[in-house]
Amino acid sequence: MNPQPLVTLQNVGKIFGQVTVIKDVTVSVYAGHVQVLLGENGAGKSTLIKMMAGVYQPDSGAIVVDGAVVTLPTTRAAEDLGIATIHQELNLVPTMSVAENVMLGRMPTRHGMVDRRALRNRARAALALIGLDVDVDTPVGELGIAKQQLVEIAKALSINARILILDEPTAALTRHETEALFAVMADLRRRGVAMLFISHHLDEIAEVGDTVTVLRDGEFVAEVPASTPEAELVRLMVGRNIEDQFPRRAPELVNPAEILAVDKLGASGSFSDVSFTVHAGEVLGIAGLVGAGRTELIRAIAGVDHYDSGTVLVRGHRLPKGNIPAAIAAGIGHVPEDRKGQGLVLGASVNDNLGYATLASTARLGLADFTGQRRRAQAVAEKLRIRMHTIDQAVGALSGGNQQKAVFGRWIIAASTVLLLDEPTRGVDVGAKVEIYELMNAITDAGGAIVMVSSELPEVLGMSDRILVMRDGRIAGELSTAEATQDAVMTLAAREAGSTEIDAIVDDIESDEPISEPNSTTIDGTLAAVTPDNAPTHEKE
Amino acid sequence: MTPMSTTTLAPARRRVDYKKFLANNGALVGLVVLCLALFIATPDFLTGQNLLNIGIQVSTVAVLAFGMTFVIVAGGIDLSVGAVAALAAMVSSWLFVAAGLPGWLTLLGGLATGLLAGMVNGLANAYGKLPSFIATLAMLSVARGLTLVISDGRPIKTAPEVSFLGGNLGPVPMPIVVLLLSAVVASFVLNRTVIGRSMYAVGGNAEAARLSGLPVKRILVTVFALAGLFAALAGLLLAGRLDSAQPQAAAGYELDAIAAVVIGGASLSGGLGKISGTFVGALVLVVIRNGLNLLNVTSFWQQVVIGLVIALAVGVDVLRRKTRNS
Amino acid sequence: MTPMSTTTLAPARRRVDYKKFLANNGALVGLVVLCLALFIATPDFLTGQNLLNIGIQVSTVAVLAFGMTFVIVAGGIDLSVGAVAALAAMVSSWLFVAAGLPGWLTLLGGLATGLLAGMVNGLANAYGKLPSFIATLAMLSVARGLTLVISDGRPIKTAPEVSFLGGNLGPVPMPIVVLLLSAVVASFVLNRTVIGRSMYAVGGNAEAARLSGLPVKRILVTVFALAGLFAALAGLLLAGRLDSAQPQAAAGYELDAIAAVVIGGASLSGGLGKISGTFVGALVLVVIRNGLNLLNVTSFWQQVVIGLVIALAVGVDVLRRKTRNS
Amino acid sequence: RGGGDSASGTKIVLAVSTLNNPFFVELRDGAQAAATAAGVQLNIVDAQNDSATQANQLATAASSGAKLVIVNPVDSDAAGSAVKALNTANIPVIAVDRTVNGATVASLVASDNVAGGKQAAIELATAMGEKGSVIDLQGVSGTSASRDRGAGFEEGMKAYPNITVVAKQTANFDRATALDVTTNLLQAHPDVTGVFAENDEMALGAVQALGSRAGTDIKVVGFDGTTDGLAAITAGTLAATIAQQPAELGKLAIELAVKTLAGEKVDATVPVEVVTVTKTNVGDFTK
Ligand SMILES: Nc1ncnc2c1ncn2[C@@H]1O[C@H](COP(=O)(O)OP(=O)(O)OP(=O)(O)O)[C@@H](O)[C@H]1O
Ligand SMILES: Nc1ncnc2c1ncn2[C@@H]1O[C@H](COP(=O)(O)OP(=O)(O)OP(=O)(O)O)[C@@H](O)[C@H]1O
Ligand SMILES: [Mg+2]
Ligand SMILES: [Mg+2]
Repeated sequence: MNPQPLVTLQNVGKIFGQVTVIKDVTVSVYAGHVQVLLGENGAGKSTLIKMMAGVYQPDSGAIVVDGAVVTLPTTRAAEDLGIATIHQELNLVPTMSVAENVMLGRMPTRHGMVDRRALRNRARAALALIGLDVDVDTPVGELGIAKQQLVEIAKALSINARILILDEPTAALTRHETEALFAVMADLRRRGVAMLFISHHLDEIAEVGDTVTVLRDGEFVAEVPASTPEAELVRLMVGRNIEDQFPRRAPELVNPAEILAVDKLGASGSFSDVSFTVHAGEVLGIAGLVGAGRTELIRAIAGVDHYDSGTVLVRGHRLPKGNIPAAIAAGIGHVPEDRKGQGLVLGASVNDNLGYATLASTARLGLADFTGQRRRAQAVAEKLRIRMHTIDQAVGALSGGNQQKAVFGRWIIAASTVLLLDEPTRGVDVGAKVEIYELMNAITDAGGAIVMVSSELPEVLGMSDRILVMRDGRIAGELSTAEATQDAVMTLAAREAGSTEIDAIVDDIESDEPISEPNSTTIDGTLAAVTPDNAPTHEKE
Repeated sequence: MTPMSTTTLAPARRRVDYKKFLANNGALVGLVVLCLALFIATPDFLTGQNLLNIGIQVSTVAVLAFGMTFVIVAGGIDLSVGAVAALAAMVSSWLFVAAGLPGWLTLLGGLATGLLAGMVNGLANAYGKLPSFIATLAMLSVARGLTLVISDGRPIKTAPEVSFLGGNLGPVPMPIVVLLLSAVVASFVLNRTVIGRSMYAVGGNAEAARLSGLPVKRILVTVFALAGLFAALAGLLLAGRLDSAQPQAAAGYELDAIAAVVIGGASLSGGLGKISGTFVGALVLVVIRNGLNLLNVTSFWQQVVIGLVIALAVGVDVLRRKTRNS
Repeated sequence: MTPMSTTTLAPARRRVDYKKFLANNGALVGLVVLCLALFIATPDFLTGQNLLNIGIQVSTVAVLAFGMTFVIVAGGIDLSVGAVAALAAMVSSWLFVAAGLPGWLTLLGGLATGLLAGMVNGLANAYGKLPSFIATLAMLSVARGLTLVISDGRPIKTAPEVSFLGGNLGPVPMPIVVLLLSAVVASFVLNRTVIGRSMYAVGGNAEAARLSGLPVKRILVTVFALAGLFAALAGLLLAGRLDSAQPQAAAGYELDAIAAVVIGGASLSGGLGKISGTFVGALVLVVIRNGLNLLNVTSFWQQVVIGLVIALAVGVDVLRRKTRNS
Repeated sequence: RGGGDSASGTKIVLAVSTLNNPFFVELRDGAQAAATAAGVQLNIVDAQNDSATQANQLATAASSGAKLVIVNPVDSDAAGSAVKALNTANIPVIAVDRTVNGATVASLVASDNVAGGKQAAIELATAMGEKGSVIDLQGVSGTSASRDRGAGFEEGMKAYPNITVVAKQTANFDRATALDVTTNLLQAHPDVTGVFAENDEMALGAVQALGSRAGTDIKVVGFDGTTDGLAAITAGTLAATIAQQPAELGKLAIELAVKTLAGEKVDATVPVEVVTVTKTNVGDFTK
C-alpha cells in the first residue's frame, strides 16, 4: 500500500466530563484501503471516527491530513478535506424528501433558487449507486429503518469523497442490501478511496476489510490483518475467548406447556392467516426478507397494533387487541426494531428507562418504588454489562449497543416470560450478543418462551429451536433446526422469485399507500403499520 | 426490475401528492364547511364587498403569520410579532411626525425596525442560546414598552406613503395587494430558496442539519429576522388602514398568528408547515369573526363559538389525516 | 469492568448531582442576582411587609404555573389556564349568589369546573388528536366566553369561604399558605407518583412510553385535568383576594405561567421540568414587577426593563448550563 | 411599616388602571402637573387593566412608604379589599374616575359614566333626527367602563322609540378592531344612521370604516374627548363625544390629596362634569 496515509489520528484522546473515552489512539487510513475498527459496545469507535468527521475535537493528540496537522472544527471542514461520514445513528430529516436528505447542505442552485431537477437527478444517481429504488420525493420518515440506512449511505456516497467513514452501516441491513453496499465499497476501493469501516458482524470484516484496528475501553489493543480468524479477533476485542457464538441450550422439558398460541392472525395490508404456537422453553425464530411483515406480526401480538382477524392466546388466555398493558400483564415483553424511536426515552436516565414497564406494577398506592427500582436496575445493568458511567446517566449518551441492552433489560426486570424480539442484537457486539443469548437461555430454562425476528440468518439458525419463514405477510414454511440451512431458509423466503424481484416487491410494499387508506391491497400496509407515526391509527377506541 | 419499478412509482406518486395536498391545505376543508354554513346562515356573507372586507381584515394577521411560519417550520416560536408590528409602525410614524423624514424613508425605517428586532431575537436564540419562547417573550415586552415610550401612549399620524398601504389602488384595496404579494414572496422563500429548505432541516432535525454542514445558527438568525420584517410590514399595513400608529396596535395578535400557522397544518415541534396552509388558517380565524358580526351574535357568546369553530376546523383536518398530534 | 465503573462512578455522580442541582433550580442564580440588585437599589424591597406582598402576589401565577408544569413536562402546552381560572371562580361565585349554595360547596364547585375543563382539553388532545395548542386555545376562548355569559360581564361577590382564601390565617396570608401547600402537592405528584414519572416518559418519547405499556392517553387526560384543577385553585385565590370573581380575571396569565415554567428550566419539547424551578421562574416574574413599582420606574419603561430582566435571568442560567436550547 | 421614612418629602402614589388609553394618559399628565405645582412627590403605577396587578400595586404602595394613595380602580369591587388594607394601615385613599366598593375613601373624584352614556344617547338621537337605526360598539366585555356607558346609553335611548339599536358588538376599546367590526356590521345593516362607541378610539375606528358617510348620513358619537376625538369633531366626522376632562380629574385628585394630607376636610364626592362636546363648543377643549 502507498506509504503516505490520507488521514491519521495521531495519539488522540477524548474526555467527556471527567470520563476518558478515548486514550492515546493512533489510526491511519490509506487510499484504496479499507481500515476496520473493531471493539465492544462502548469501546469508543464512534467517538473516534467523530473526531475524524469534525463532530468532536480531540482533547489530546493531532489529526494529520496529507501529512499536515489540521483542526476540524465543523463537519463542513471535514467535508472540504474530502472526508464523508455515515454515522451510526441515522441523521435524516423525517419531514423532508429523500432527494433533499441526500443533498442536504449541498443543494444545487440555479440563480439563487434550488434547482429541483438537478436535486432529483443527483439524488437518483446516488441512490442508484446502492441500488435503492424509491421515489425521491417520498418523505424519509415514511421509509423503513433499512431504507433509511440506505438513504444515509447514498447521502455520504453523493459527496465523492477521498475518505469515507462507515459506522455500522450494515447493522440495519439484511444480507442482500449489505452485498449491494459491499459492491459499492469494492468499486470505491478500486478508485482509490480510503475507507474506515465499523461493524459488529465479524464475517463482514474479512469480506471487505484490509487491516483491523482493535479498541478496548477506548485504548488501542492491536492492529491485525483482516484475514485474522474470527476467534482471534473476538479474543482481542473482548479480552477473553468466546468458544460458542451461538450458545443455544434448549432445556429438556417433558411435554412442555403451550405458552403462546397465535391462530389465523391477520391484519389487512400486513400479514394474513398466521398461525403458530410456542411452548415453554422454546425459541421460535422468524426469518424473512425485509418487508416480509415480521415486524407487523410481532407488533400485533404485543398489542402495539390492532389486527383484523384471528386470536392470540397466552397460557390459554386470550389477549385483547391492541392492548399493550394487558399483553405485558400476561407476561409478554416486546423489544422493538427501532430502539431510538420506539424503545427508549433518550433524554431520561438508564434507571428510568429500565423501569417503565414495571413503574405501575411495583408501585404502592400509586407511589413509585424508587429504592426497589434502583436496586433492580443496578442488578440488570450489571447482568447485561451495560457500559455506563452511572445509572442516572441519560440513556442517549450510551453507545448504540448498550442502548439496545437497556431496552432488553426492561423486560428482564418485568420478568416477562414471553419475549417478542425484533432484531434483538442489532448493533450489539459479539460479547454482548452472547450475553443476550445466554439471557434467552436463562428465560427458556425458566420455562419462558421466545419469538425472535431477525434478519441475521446465522443468529436465526444458531439460536432457534424452530424456524418460521415469512414471505409477503404469510408463513412460507417451517423448518426444524435439523433441516434449517441458509439455503433452505432463503429458498422459502424468496420462492419462485429471484431476489431482485423480491426487492422490487419490497419497494412496492414500502412506497404504496398507508393502511389507513380504504383502497389498500393486502401488502401495502406493511410500512404504514410499522411506521411509528401511523401506529396509533390502529387503535381505534 | 424496470417494469416493476415503473408500475410501483405510480402509486408512490399518488401517495406523495395526496399527503402534499393535505399538508398544503391544512384546515381547508374546515374553512369550506365554515363558509358554506355562513352562506346558508346569512345573505350578507357571500357578497363581493364582504369578501373584499374579509380580504382586508385577514391581511394583518396573515402577513404576521407568514413570518411566523418561517419560525415554526424552523422549530421555534415568536411571541414578539404583535409588539414588533406596533413598534415598527410607531417608529415609522415618529420618523415622519417628529423627525420629519420623507414618507418613503419612514416606510423603510419601519421595515428596518422590524428586521432589527427580529435579528435580535435570532441572535439571542441562536448565539445567546435562549429558548425562542423566552427570547421573543422578552422582545414582546421590550418592543411594546418602547412603542409606548416613543408615543407617550398616544396614537401618531402615519406618513401618506404608509396610509397608502391601507388605502386603495384603483378598485383594489392595497392591503389585499400587499397580502398576496407577501404570500408569493414567503412561499417562494420557503419552497425555492436554499435558506427556505434549510429551515425545514433545522426544524425537522437540527442535529442532522448540523452534521450536514448547514450553518444552523445563521439560519436561525435569518428566520427570526424574516419574521420581524413580515411583522413590520403587517404593522405598517394596520397603521395605514387607521392612518395612525396605535400604541396598542396588534396586541395579542401573536396568538392569532401562531394559531393560523398551526391550523394551517404546521407542528410546533418544527419541520412542517406551508404558506398556503397558514393562509387558510388565517382565513378561518377572520371568517369566523366576520360571520359572527354579520349574525350579530352577542359578544359573550361570540368567544364561545369562536373557540368551538377553531377546534372543529382543525378537528376535521385531523380526522382526514388520521395522524397523531401530541 | 467493575474496577472501571467504580473508579468512574465518583466523578460521574458529582457531574450528575451538579446537573440535577441546575435542573432543579432553573434561573435561581438570576433570581438571587435580581434580589441583590433590588436590595441595593431600594430599602423598601427587603422589608418583611414587602416580602409578604411578593408572596401573596406570586401565589396566583405560581399555582397556575405548577399545573402548567405537568402539561409542559408531558410535552404539551395549555393556553387555557387563565380563562379556566376565571371561569372556575365565576362559577363558584355564581353558585353562591345565584344558586345560593353553601360557601364550601361553591368552593368545590369551582375546583370541579377547572377539573372538568382540563379533562376536556385532555380528551380533545389525547383522543381527539388535536394539537394541545389548538385544543387549549379553543378552551381559552370558550371558557372566557362562558365566564362573561354567566356573569353577564359583571363581577360577582365571592362566598366568604372563597374570600378566606384571599384573607389571613392569623398573621399569615392565606394565599401564601395555599401556594406552599400546592407546591408541595405538585412536586410530590411529579416526583413520587407513578403518574408523575409517566409524564416525563410521555413528554420524552410518547411512542416508547406506549410500547412500555404506559397508558399514554389516560396520562395525557390526567395531566390536563390536573392543570385545570390548579388553574381553578389559582382562580379562587385571585377571586378571594378581590372578594369578587372578575369576568376578565387572569386574562393573559397563560403566558406568565408558561414563562415561569420555561424560566424554571423546562423545555417546551417536553420531558424536562421541576416544580422548584417553576417556583423560581414565577418569583422572577413577580419580583421584577414588584421591584419596578418600588423604584417607581414609569410604566412604559417598566415593560422594557421587564423584558430585559427576563432575558438576563434565563441567560445567566443558560450560561451556567452551557447547553444548547433551540 | 417598611422604610416609609426613606421617602423624600411627601410621597403620593397614583395607581392608574391603564396608560394604554390616551384618556388615562391625560389624567396622569393633569395629576403630574398639579403635583409638581404643589411640590409633592408623585409615584405613578399602571395596572394595565388588571385588577390583580392593581391590588399588588396598592399593597406595594403601602410598604413603600406612601403617605397617601390615589387610586383609579380597574374595577370598583375588585379594588375593595386592597383599599381596605390601606385603610387599616391608615393611609388615606382618594378614588379617581371610578369609586371603590367595600372600603372607605377620603374622597371620590369622578365623572359619572352612566350619566355620560345617557348624554351620548341624547346627543346621537338629536343628531339623527330622533329616528333611524344605531350600532353600539362596546368596550372590553366585563369592564366597568363598558358596563356603565352601555347601561347609560341604553337608558337614554329608551326615550326615542323611533330609534332601534340594530347591533351591539364588542370592539375591545380598540380602534383597529372597531374598524373591522363596523365594516362587517355595515354589511348586515347598510341602512344604519348612527353609531355609538363606548370610547373615542372605537369611534375613530368606526369613522374610518364609514369613510365619507361619517358625519354626513351616519352620525358617530364617542366618549372620553381625547385629542384625536376632538380633532375628529372639528373635522366634522365625529358628531359628538362625551368629554370627561381627564386632566381635570387628575388635577383635582392631587389638590384633594394635598388638602387631606394637610388635615383639611374634603367632600366625600367631587363631581367633574362630563361635557357633551360638539362642533359648537369643541373650541373650548382643543388647546
Ligand atoms: N456525548 C457523550 N457524553 C458522554 N459520554 C459519551 C458521549 N458519547 C459517547 N459517550 C461514551 O463514550 C463511550 C464510547 O461511546 P461510542 O459510541 O464511541 O462507543 P462505540 O464503540 O461506538 O459503541 P457501539 O459499538 O455500541 O456503537 C461510551 O461509554 C459512551 O457512553
Ligand atoms: N419502524 C419502522 N418504520 C417504518 N418502516 C419500517 C419500520 N420497521 C421496518 N420498516 C420497513 O417496513 C418494511 C416492512 O416492514 P417489516 O419490518 O414488518 O418487515 P420485516 O420483514 O420485519 O422487515 P425488517 O427486517 O426491516 O423488520 C421493511 O422494509 C422495513 O424496513
Ligand atoms: Mg458506535
Ligand atoms: Mg421488522
